Amino acid sequence: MEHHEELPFWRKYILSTDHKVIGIQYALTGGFFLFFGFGLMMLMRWSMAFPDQPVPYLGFLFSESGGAISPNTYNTFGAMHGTIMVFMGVVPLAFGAFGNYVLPLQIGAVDMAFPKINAASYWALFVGGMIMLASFFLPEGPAKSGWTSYPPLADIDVGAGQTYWLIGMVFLITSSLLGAINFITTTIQLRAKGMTFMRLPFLVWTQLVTAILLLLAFPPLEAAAFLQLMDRLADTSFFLATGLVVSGQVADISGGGSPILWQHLFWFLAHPEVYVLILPALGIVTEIIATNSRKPIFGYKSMVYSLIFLGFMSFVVWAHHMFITGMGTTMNAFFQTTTMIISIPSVIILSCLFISLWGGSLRFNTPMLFALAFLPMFGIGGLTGLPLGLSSADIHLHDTYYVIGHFHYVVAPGTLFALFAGIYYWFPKITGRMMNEVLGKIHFVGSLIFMNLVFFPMMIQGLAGVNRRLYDGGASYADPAAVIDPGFYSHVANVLHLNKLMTYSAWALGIVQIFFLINLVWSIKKGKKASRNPWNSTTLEWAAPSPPGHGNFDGPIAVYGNPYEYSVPGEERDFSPQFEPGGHPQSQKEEI
Amino acid sequence: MGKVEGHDLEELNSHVRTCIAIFVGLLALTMITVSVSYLDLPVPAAISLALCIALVKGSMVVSIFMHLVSEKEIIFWSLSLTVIFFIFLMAIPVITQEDIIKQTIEVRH
Amino acid sequence: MQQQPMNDFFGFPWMPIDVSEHGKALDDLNIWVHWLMLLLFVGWMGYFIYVLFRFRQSRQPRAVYAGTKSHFGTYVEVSVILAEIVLLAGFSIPLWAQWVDDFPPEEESVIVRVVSEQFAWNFHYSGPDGVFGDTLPELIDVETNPLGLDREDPNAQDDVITKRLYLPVDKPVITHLTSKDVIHSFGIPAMRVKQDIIPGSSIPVTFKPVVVGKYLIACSQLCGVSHFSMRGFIEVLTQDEFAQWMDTEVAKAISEKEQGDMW
Amino acid sequence: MSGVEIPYVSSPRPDTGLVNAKLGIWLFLASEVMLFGGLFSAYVLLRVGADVWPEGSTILNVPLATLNTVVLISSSITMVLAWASLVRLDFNKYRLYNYGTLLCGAIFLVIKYIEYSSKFHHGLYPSESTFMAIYFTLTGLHGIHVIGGMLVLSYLCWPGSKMWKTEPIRFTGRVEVAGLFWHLVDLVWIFLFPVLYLM
Ligand code: HEA
Ligand code: HEA
Ligand code: CUA
Ligand SMILES: [Cu+2]
Repeated sequence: MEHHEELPFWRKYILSTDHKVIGIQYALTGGFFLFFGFGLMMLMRWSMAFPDQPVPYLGFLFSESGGAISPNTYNTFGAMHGTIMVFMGVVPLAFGAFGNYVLPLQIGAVDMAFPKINAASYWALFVGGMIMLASFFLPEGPAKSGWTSYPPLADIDVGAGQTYWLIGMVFLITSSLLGAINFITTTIQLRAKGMTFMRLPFLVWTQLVTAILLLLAFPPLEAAAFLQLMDRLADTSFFLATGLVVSGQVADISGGGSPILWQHLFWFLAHPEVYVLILPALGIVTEIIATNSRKPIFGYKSMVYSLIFLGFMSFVVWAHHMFITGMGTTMNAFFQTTTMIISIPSVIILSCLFISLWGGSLRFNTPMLFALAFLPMFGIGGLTGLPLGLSSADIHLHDTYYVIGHFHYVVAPGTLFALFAGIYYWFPKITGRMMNEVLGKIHFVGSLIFMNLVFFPMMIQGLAGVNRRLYDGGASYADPAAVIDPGFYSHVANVLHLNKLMTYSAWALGIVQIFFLINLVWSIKKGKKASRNPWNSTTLEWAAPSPPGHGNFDGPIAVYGNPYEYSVPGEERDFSPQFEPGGHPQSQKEEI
Repeated sequence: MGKVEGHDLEELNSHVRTCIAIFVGLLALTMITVSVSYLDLPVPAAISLALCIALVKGSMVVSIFMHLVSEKEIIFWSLSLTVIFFIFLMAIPVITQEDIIKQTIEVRH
Repeated sequence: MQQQPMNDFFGFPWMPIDVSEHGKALDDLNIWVHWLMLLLFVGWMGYFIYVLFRFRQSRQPRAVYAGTKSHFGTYVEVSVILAEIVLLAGFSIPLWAQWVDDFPPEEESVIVRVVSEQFAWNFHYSGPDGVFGDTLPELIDVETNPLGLDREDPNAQDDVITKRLYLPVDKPVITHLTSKDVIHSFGIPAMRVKQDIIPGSSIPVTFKPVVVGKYLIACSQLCGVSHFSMRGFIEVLTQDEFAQWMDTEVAKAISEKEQGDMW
Repeated sequence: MSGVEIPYVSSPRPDTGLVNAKLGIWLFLASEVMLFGGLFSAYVLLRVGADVWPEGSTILNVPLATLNTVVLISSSITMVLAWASLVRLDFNKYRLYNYGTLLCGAIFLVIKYIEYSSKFHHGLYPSESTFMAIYFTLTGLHGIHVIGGMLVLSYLCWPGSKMWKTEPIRFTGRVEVAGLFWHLVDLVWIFLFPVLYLM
């Protein structure tokens, strides 16, 4: 590569427009917020297991309530945990970081199509994140109406927290929109010579569909955020019905609005959003399973078609979050049916991944372990979506810990595991060094055990009918002193003790992450040196130096075959990279 | 007269002529829709007429001013997708809102 | 707190007891769909563990390019589709239709207006005349008149307003749910009832308690700082007890009204 | 940043037939359509659910809005002509037409300002009724788009037009792309006008 003039530090690492630097910025920001959101949850879990007792060591943070977490603080933390994890943790990491770093490399591009917009996208995230963080320092604290921010509660919330939340969301939405435009354009326009659509690595496909979901689903939430801002700042009543009486006073509003309107606009985004959380994870897992089972993915094409179908259908299932808002039979049947239909492509994708393992030669390195564990964990999460999707079964389960258990199985031991796998897998490409396997395996085993100990008991509590968003973990429903006179049936009493188990496990989960962080920092300087292609992989990113320089590849790059040509009969090596002629004759049939 | 590469001047001239025709058409339709609104038609008829005219005007702008008619396939597809989701977004919330648990019993006051 | 009786869920005491008429059908659906999930999970898990063991690198040094040609995956997918169709068309949709459309005749049911507010439940019975008195938001007084009942309205004379929900056993109940401020949710875990209460609309829900006892209402939608303690109390009485209770309350309401007039 | 050459910035990619910016702007417009879609959906839902809904013309000023419609449509045609002038290598005419577009934009905003202040004068604030609320929100958001479009056009009229000397094809592309955005702003108004004022 030709030599470039040295750029000053701030141009190179802060205001950079290089997709790799921006990818790392996204990763660090997303990682920070994941940790922060987890920190909030560790405090909340204390309150659920030991309500009203002072938090050990950190009690000084809650001096107003004697060191314990008050219901109000709990609500703010809960809303912010959800917001931070979803919009500022997983989206930046799974979409922003992996998409930015890996996607251009995998399609053989020199950079993103719009490098400046790419940087702007990151900085919009940064500003949004700062606004959200700033809201913690407001006198009344941050938003406290759940990550769903349902009005009228959110509308009439006192203090500026909810307003900060809305403005922060506008920035986060802008960030995702800019990112999405960039990803789609890059994938369509900057594919290397020979990289046809059916030769794209599955990760690129998942990022492409994710970008489309973000592009078309986010704007309605932005519109809704404007409407809620109007309600809060200009005293309109978009979401306020006529005749509200708040704390004994008839509210001074024009009325005529609809609280359900917000729910429609919110879930129009938020259901596609949950697929935004899972699709990149599926892509990462597919890459790693192909590499480490040393054979092509089974049913690549049907996976791609399922993915597209899934993306499309995700726009017509949103009201399964609203089953019990008073829906009639017709629309209810419609949404149940679409929900059941959308589970089919997931079943197909997962089946293909399972079947891909058959006949492989499985290497159990750390990324592979996380990727393999992803399958049953996502399986549990996805399967528990089915009873929720059948509205009659959802009557009992709605807004209980069963829902919390359902989606944490998909996002925590699901998406987070895939993200861990991705970090272990692409770390050598990013830094030129391998991560430590021993620490990695400790991290894996610990995470697997404790994730399940946190989230499985939630299913049990949920079936028993314990509600979510209770700062005391349901104790009010089981306490004989509080349940005014004895003789009331308590559905909570038998499962309350599980709270302690979950809380201890959540902390243990936190401790296990220390191994990961140590590994991460230590390996940057001390890890084993990695070659260009340490995993003997076939996709394009492994043709670039580790780490890739400015402009990514040594020279023009072309693609000759399908993405996962492993163990081709008759070839000596067990991998036939896309960027080299060779591979199975079948895979070279399609020309550009 | 010179031109920027990649464009055909003949085509451009005819495109500009079409645009001016469309411009006149848009003005005319604006006048029509305003005058119709003074006719005091029944509300449903007025709404449908106004929306139809707006749709015609809109498609004129999109297809000619934004020259979508001669645009590439990929753009066409991504816009079709948008239109489908737009229709979902417009229709499904209202339909759902109309199909709420309703039965004959009203609270008697 | 002492242990509570629970219902069986795959051999575990994980479901609350069910004292409603319709609850059994919902639980059955829940159990059927969990059977499907269990089947899929155990099946794939068995396969998965076998594969991890059978195709580990030391046992299988070079992978087989072609993998499997079997159509096993397709069979699984088709069976899942069929099972889902059965669950939907056979159970869930009809059950829902029954839940929201099949209301008992008004004459045979107890009709209660449920008015929720941050963070309390109010129950409004129409009394013997069967007609609810007018409620006006201006009249609301948190202490004395939580619903703003217009005591001047002749229909309001015999109206009973309580903080606990008293119901007769074996008689259908029709509740009309309204909220004064934010969204709450009328959840009764032991009766498999749950319905969001949307301010601005009145949503009818019907169910039928079949066992005498005392049960809890759990507000199931985040409604503010004390959402955690927004419990409500239901006492299901025998029909005689209920009639007696109602008579006393009505008498009380009327006498209070007369006292009010004397002042 | 210097160094990497991103392909298809000014000449189209053969198999898709597009330059990057063209695809990018259409994607952006798609998201804009969904943004206004969310608001229109809110309008429909609120209107269907309302007991009474005022006829726009009884509250709002139809003649002024009609004038504004004409102004915006005119700005669209000057936008087309500006771009066409560039293709014909006539930079001065491009500027002239661009001034025209900017002027129309400014007139639009002034008229909007007159409308708003007369409403405020009569004590009609967004908090008055759902109709006023949606009126102010929709037209306000549209107004912000007009301002945004004018900023882009001003940039392309003055500082950004330096590119014409160095990369004329790319500059023409930029003007075209800015034009697409401007037409969308026009398009949104074409729907806003009857929806708010006439029905
Ligand atoms: C990544 C996130 C993600 C994903 C992928 C999903 C996937 C699904 N979700 Fe989930 N969901 C959420 C995140 C997610 N969800 C969140 C965050 C909420 C709560 C929001 C809130 O209220 O705060 C929620 C809530 C939620 C509800 C509302 C519940 C309620 O509030 O009452 C419903 C109802 O239908 C639902 C259904 C589904 C369904 C049917 C799927 C399907 O797509 C699942 C399809 C997958 C499968 C069917 C698995 C197939 C697997 C196999 C066949 C193999 C099995 C093998 C082994 C296990 C070894 N979800
Ligand atoms: C992506 C989404 C996501 C993720 C990952 C998580 C992760 C976790 N969540 Fe969360 N949760 C939500 C989204 C998420 N959650 C949402 C939307 C809600 C609903 C909120 C509401 O009610 O409004 C919720 C609510 C919720 C509740 C219910 C609260 C209530 O109803 O009152 C609980 C209870 O235990 C909980 C627990 C946890 C735990 C223990 C984890 C653990 O799994 C956390 C594990 C975290 C880590 C292991 C950190 C990993 C990161 C690193 C190691 C850094 C990496 C660094 C670099 C890359 C540089 N969550
Ligand atoms: Cu009322 Cu929660
Ligand atoms: Cu969903």
